[in-house]
Amino acid sequence: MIRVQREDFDVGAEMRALTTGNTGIGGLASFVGLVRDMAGGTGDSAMTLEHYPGMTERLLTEIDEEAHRRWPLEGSMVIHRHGRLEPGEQIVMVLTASAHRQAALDSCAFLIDWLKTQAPFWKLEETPDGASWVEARASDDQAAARWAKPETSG
Amino acid sequence: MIRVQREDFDVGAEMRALTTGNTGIGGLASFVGLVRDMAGGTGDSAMTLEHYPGMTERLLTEIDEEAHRRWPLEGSMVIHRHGRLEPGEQIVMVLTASAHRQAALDSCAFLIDWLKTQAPFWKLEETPDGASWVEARASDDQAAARWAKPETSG
Amino acid sequence: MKLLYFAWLKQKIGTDAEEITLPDDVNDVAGVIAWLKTRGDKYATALKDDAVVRVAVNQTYAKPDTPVSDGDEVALFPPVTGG
Amino acid sequence: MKLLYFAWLKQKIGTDAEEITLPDDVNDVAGVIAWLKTRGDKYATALKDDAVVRVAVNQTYAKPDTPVSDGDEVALFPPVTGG
Repeated sequence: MIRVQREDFDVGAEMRALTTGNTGIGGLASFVGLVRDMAGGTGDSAMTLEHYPGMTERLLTEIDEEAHRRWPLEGSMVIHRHGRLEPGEQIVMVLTASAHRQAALDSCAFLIDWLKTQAPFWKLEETPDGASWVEARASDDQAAARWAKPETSG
Repeated sequence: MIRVQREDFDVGAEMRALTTGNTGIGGLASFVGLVRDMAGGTGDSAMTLEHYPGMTERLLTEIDEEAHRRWPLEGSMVIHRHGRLEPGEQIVMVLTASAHRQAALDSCAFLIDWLKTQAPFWKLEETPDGASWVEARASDDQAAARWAKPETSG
Repeated sequence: MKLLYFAWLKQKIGTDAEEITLPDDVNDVAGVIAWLKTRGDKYATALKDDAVVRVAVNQTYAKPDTPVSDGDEVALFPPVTGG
Repeated sequence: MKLLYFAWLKQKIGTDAEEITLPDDVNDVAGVIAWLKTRGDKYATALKDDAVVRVAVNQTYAKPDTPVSDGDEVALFPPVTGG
């Protein structure tokens, strides 16, 4: 399941919602992305995430389904926020649950690598010199490329 | 930090304790191990984790410190329960926080691989045929061996 | 056709969405971009470096030769920077 | 010397801890195990397959030739099965 929302989320509550009543789950992996203070505590590190409503949900649903095809998952939850976020705020959460830990860990890393590099969001960073759009990074593409299946990459 | 305890734990509260006030954290990875129902819903899958009080804490502290040496972590928390646990209950939790996601993900996987294979616990499983001690598995040793540094393995 | 712009493309063009009527000879993504560049300085400047412009047609990533027609939703945006 | 037993070693030997006085000629881990086997059927049975017996001296993993003396805490247990 996926959600794209302005509001914050409660990781503990999402974990309980995913695992309660399913005793087939042996491992629950998660990743939470937070806004880092890049300005050394001056508070000038807020950012705004813009997205493409509709397309974002479609692509997140597709990658979530892809994770379920690649790994034997008992459940998953992806939440991504948009709008203005300040240092320390939660941006994104991935939860993956499986009978065994390796599937949970690997699918969680797969999803967050995709989300941090391929998800249709654009980041506007506030700095002391004004706001500027973040450029896509080649290293992020490489992290996501690790997961490409040879037969489907292109 | 590490804790070995009989009581359950609250992952969300532990996450907040680790991240609150530290805006140098960009990524928080976690893994929670749960008791899986191996008996198909008959409820006969409780288990008891026995440990060596004192040595367990020492070894968990050592591996936590090793993770901090290998990765640039902003914080970590390992909690491991002992005693009798029923299907669906939480057994173990690893949290790792770093500026960047890869360090958080990798150190979390490192710690949980070690905990699930090398941590000094012995598992007594309850089955319809009575209680039996779980044997160590070779596949677990292999998972932990992936992390061995060539110069320090022995 | 509904056109959507995101991030700095939105800022440079000065709007986030507009309804346009395609000229008869424009029938693919490359054609839409070439035609937009003729619509004024803001478009020309925003789309100057079209190697960094990504396009989605009806919310699916498109290539220069992806066909488009009047009922489509066509979005132009920079490479995504993730979450 | 304080001896501790865990998991099925504890069950087979029938106790989780005991205080013993080492014979003078026992001064390493292998010696302790060999001596324990002479203390009765329960010990002999529990320690029969000593390839699967792990030993810690003062809460640190030990080898057969690790030295031991009377003030030590020596723990015997099966291979750990993790959490």
